[in-house]
Amino acid sequence: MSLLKTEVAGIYFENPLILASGILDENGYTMKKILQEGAAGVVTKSIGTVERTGYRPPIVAEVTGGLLNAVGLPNPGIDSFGEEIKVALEAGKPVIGSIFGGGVQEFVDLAIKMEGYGANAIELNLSCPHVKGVGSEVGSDPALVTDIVTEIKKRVKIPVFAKLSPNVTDMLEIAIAAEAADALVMINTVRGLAIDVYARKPVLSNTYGGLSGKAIKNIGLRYVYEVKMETGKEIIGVGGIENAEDAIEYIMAGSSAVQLGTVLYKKGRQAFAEISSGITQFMKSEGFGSIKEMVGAALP
Amino acid sequence: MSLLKTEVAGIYFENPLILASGILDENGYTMKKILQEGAAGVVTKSIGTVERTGYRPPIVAEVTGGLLNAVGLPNPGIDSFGEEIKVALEAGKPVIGSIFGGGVQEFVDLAIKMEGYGANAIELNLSCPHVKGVGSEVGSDPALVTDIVTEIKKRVKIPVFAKLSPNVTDMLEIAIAAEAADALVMINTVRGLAIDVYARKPVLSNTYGGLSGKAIKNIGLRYVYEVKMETGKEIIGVGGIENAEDAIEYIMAGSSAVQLGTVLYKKGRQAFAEISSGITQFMKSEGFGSIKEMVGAALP
Amino acid sequence: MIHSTITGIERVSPTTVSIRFPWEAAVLPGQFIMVWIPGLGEIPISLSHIGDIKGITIKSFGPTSEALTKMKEGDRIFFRGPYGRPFTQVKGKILVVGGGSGMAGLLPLINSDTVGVVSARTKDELLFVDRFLEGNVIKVTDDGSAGIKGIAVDGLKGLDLQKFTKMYICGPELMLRSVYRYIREIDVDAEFSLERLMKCGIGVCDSCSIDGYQLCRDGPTFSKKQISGMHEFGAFKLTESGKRIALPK
Amino acid sequence: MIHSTITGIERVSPTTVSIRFPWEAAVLPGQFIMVWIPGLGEIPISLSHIGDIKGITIKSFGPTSEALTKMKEGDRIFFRGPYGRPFTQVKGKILVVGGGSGMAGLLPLINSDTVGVVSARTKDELLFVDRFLEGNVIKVTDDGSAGIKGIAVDGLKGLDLQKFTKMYICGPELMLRSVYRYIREIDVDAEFSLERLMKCGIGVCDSCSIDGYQLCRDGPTFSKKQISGMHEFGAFKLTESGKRIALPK
Ligand SMILES: Cc1cc2nc3c(=O)[nH]c(=O)nc-3n(C[C@H](O)[C@H](O)[C@H](O)COP(=O)(O)OP(=O)(O)OC[C@H]3O[C@@H](n4cnc5c(N)ncnc54)[C@H](O)[C@@H]3O)c2cc1C
Ligand SMILES: Cc1cc2nc3c(=O)[nH]c(=O)nc-3n(C[C@H](O)[C@H](O)[C@H](O)COP(=O)(O)OP(=O)(O)OC[C@H]3O[C@@H](n4cnc5c(N)ncnc54)[C@H](O)[C@@H]3O)c2cc1C
Ligand SMILES: Cc1cc2nc3c(=O)[nH]c(=O)nc-3n(C[C@H](O)[C@H](O)[C@H](O)COP(=O)(O)O)c2cc1C
Ligand SMILES: Cc1cc2nc3c(=O)[nH]c(=O)nc-3n(C[C@H](O)[C@H](O)[C@H](O)COP(=O)(O)O)c2cc1C
Ligand code: FES
Ligand code: FES
Repeated sequence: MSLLKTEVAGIYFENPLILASGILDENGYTMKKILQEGAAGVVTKSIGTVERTGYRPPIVAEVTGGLLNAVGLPNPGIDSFGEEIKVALEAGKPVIGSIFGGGVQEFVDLAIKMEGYGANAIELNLSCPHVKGVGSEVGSDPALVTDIVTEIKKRVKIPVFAKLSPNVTDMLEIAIAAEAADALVMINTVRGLAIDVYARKPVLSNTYGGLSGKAIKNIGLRYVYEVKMETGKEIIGVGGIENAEDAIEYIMAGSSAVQLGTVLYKKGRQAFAEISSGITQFMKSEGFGSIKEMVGAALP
Repeated sequence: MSLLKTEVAGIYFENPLILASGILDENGYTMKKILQEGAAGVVTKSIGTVERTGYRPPIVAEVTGGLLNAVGLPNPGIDSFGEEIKVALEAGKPVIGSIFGGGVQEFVDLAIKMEGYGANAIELNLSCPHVKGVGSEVGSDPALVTDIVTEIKKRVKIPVFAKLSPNVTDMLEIAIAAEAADALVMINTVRGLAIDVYARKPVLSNTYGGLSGKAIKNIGLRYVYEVKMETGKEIIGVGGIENAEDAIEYIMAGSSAVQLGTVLYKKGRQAFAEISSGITQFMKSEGFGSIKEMVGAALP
Repeated sequence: MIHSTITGIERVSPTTVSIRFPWEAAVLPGQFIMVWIPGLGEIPISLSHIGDIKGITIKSFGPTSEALTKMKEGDRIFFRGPYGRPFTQVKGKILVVGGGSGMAGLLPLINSDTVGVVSARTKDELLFVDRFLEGNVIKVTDDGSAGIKGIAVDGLKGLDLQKFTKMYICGPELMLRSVYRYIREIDVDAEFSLERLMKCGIGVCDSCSIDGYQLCRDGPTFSKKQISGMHEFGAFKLTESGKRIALPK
Repeated sequence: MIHSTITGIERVSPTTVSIRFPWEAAVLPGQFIMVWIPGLGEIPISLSHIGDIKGITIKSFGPTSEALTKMKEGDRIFFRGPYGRPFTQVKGKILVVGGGSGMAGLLPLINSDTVGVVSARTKDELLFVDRFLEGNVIKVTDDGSAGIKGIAVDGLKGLDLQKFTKMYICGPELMLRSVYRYIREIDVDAEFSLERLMKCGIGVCDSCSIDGYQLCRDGPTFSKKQISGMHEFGAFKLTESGKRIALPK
């Protein structure tokens, strides 16, 4: 197992596989189980200030190469989330608290509360709708991203990860804006739509959704590679990782760890154990002595 | 067959399936054959001012759900392309000339020459690198898009289609900037990367490439739906169409016709005949009397 | 989405109908589908009929289930699935215990030898009692309008449970809890089909989870032994927002 | 990309080597792979050996093929495929006609009964002449250093072609053209393996097309009848940029 150990922003992970935000991470018992079954860490569902029920189902559509989801950020509100973190922490592995908000102060308040609950790091979900802009996301406004990240860094001691959205013209610009973050997480889902031609209607109740899974793997890889090359920052890669080779691609593109989401729909929770063992096999047969040696190996 | 007829900007197509730019459309004989075998129209490879050999192979990588390509816009230069158009036109169906350039004047000159060769419409490939901007594309600069489209419209009589790139924060803004175009073509490929973990290197000689095929279908649908809803413009949908249902999804999202590219790698040239017959079957069993009835049927 | 055309509708109680539609798919007892009413919603429903002409049996609780109960022959039905772990089937005599619409998912298990305890609020809502041979069914109603007045577990008290190779129980969680507590110490094998909020049906949203298990994937059927290890069973659930609430003791 | 490790290298002429590597895939005579040298390039190469230990035979023309000829046992080889329409195989006596490295793709067709016409610039470059039984091979060299002095078609002139069930021809397009013109009026079945610029290998880039057919998908093998209908065969080709140029008459 020690072959697989890695570190991000000083946090130790026994292997490079972390549960992605929004997948099986609303209930503390689920997170605990996933950690016990092989994940090296979990990111919680994105938590906001007030309780939200999210969109009514259909909230997911199975599409070729992945899922389209519009869950609508359901969450009990930060004040009701402490219990879940507590249960998840019983597994004795890192729990990363994901938060979302519409502005700087909201993000700061959420981060402080997450830290209070014992989260080992904060992940900023910057893909929520922009309160000021119309239709665009918080994560497409570089100045706002800088403000959020810088303010939070001043107010909490645990590491802060900024999760970037691919729905922008220039993610590199946003990555640079998030300079103060301890690490970057990329990518969130890509906006998409699915229509049922027999119903003659969009499938999701929210019409649009976020595309995840294999379909976005090569898009995520592109961003990790480009941002790693240009900024050198620590990166956690996410998007379409479904087997060991996918994870290794992300690592060689510059990720120090990766997150798994949609694969759980294909393979169930055992995806963690299966992919871990695949990475070990690869490292042994290809002569890699540590994850670190592989990080960015495909960069020029 | 007349069940399938459609029209875009006054151009008659015997069915809604058009060959997408860049796939099997460098050689006039290939375009002619594809038209004879069932395509209702073809778009030529994007042609520029001067001859370019393109990137050295590997120029394509087969990835899950599609292809990643970085062909590098090889083309003989507009002055050597007349012969190919002439041969393609022998099939007696619409030939759309795709052009790319770095600025307004270049686009205008290319359009005039394409019209001179007898092309039935011009398609503007706005996804090429921006001469002024660093790394960004012509198609991410709304003012430039407006200038290009408006100028060309003044100088040529045939319809002008603007092909939009999805690699932007807000495609709607660009669609509005392209107001003067007779129709919009969306989407071009999504930037991506593939790594071979055994070679520890990106696969494409150009490192980055454009993702096409099923992987981008739900992304393309989202843009077609959103832009149709907001602008009402005529749209030609493209991106990941591999069967009749995919084509119908695009039509119901608001496309008056669609283009096929990557499916040719999966199914060969017979994709046109196969998808046409699938659409006919669907229309008969679902009681649609014309393509027009289906256009935008899934819009609210 | 899969779609089919409704070939038959049968009213099985004042608030409940069975909808039949052709669908060529291998489905096992205990599995469910996510039924979509375009523009309205999507809900999990067990398959009550698993032959070539599949069937679901729906009780009207809210907007989506109500719309389903109003569908007509010839209408199109949209759904995805089948999902979930089926019941483990055994040779030998079995007992099914169904509360309210919970009987729907148990229907495919019933044969001429099966014994049933069927409970409901009132007589009219007792489902599928006619599917058991005369004398093989015990009725239980909240209001005493038929059979025993009481709750499902009261129907068990007159039976020698150890006679059965296996019990299958399906109904609201509080009913499952009382049955579980009653049979905990009795030497009888049992499988429970749980019901919780289900948003995705495919193991990603966590809305249906109980003690880390996803009902939609690892369940909805769980063995007595699995249930015995669960902290959340009959004790806590998460609401639509993910807020943890305690169930009535 | 697929990868394998080279288990054997054999020099078959001063400029040509065969590389052997294990690859479990069903490959038929006439098919090819796209071989990738990371950081350098990717080129189409016919499979000269189609058993469990596959093989390719490469002549050094430019940077990528040269790098291949310099590979060593134990090196890793990257490729994708197999691609292309294989030769149609027949029962009966066959004649293979190979020019230069064109012999590589014909190798899997050769058996003890096969007759061959092998041409090359010079004696040292005649490939695989030892694979034919004594007397079954006609050598042709440009410089007359072995066999007939002349071009491939000169090697055919002494043969009664109608004796053969089928002819298979592989080599540069101008050689194919001269053979085609020679056999056009002769009653003998023939299949040609064409060679054109190939950038994608999978039927999308149009660089390999001839009269609307993609060599990489519809070919590289074409029947005499197909060739007879082609305007571009032996007449025009497109360069790397897609510029149409006439071939020497
Ligand atoms: C695996 C599984 C299988 C199921 N199989 C069946 C089946 O075969 N037949 C069937 O009729 N139902 C079945 N259900 C329950 C069914 O999914 C719900 O009745 C349905 O989701 C209600 O949706 P709605 O939009 O109509 O009402 P909502 O607006 O979602 O609910 C209306 C009200 O009813 C309450 N409610 C919802 N469901 C229930 C319930 N089951 N019991 C008591 N109160 C409830 C809600 O809390 C709310 O107050 C099953 C559920 C699961 C998880
Ligand atoms: C279907 C197919 C099968 C092939 N099978 C084989 C094979 O089994 N063995 C083999 O050795 N080659 C084979 N070739 C040819 C091989 O692909 C080329 O030699 C190779 O692409 C040259 O690449 P390069 O990068 O080394 O040289 P480049 O830099 O691409 O070319 C160097 C120079 O050689 C010229 N040239 C390239 N190819 C040829 C050629 N075939 N004949 C004459 N001149 C050429 C070029 O025009 C250029 O001037 C095959 C080609 C095709 C299309
Ligand atoms: C059902 C679902 C819900 C998600 N919810 C969130 C969320 O709350 N916060 C967030 O940052 N990302 C969320 N995501 C995005 C994932 O964390 C991840 O970035 C994305 O799915 C790509 O990874 P994957 O392909 O492995 O799923 C969600 C994804 C899915 C599929
Ligand atoms: C090999 C290849 C080359 C392409 N070249 C061009 C091009 O020259 N100009 C252009 O506008 N689009 C080009 N495209 C994009 C396609 O026209 C199309 O927009 C995209 O591939 C999505 O459609 P598809 O999924 O059906 O392939 C190319 C795509 C591929 C796969
Ligand atoms: S319903 Fe979403 S995890 Fe089960
Ligand atoms: S090599 Fe690209 S089409 Fe044949």
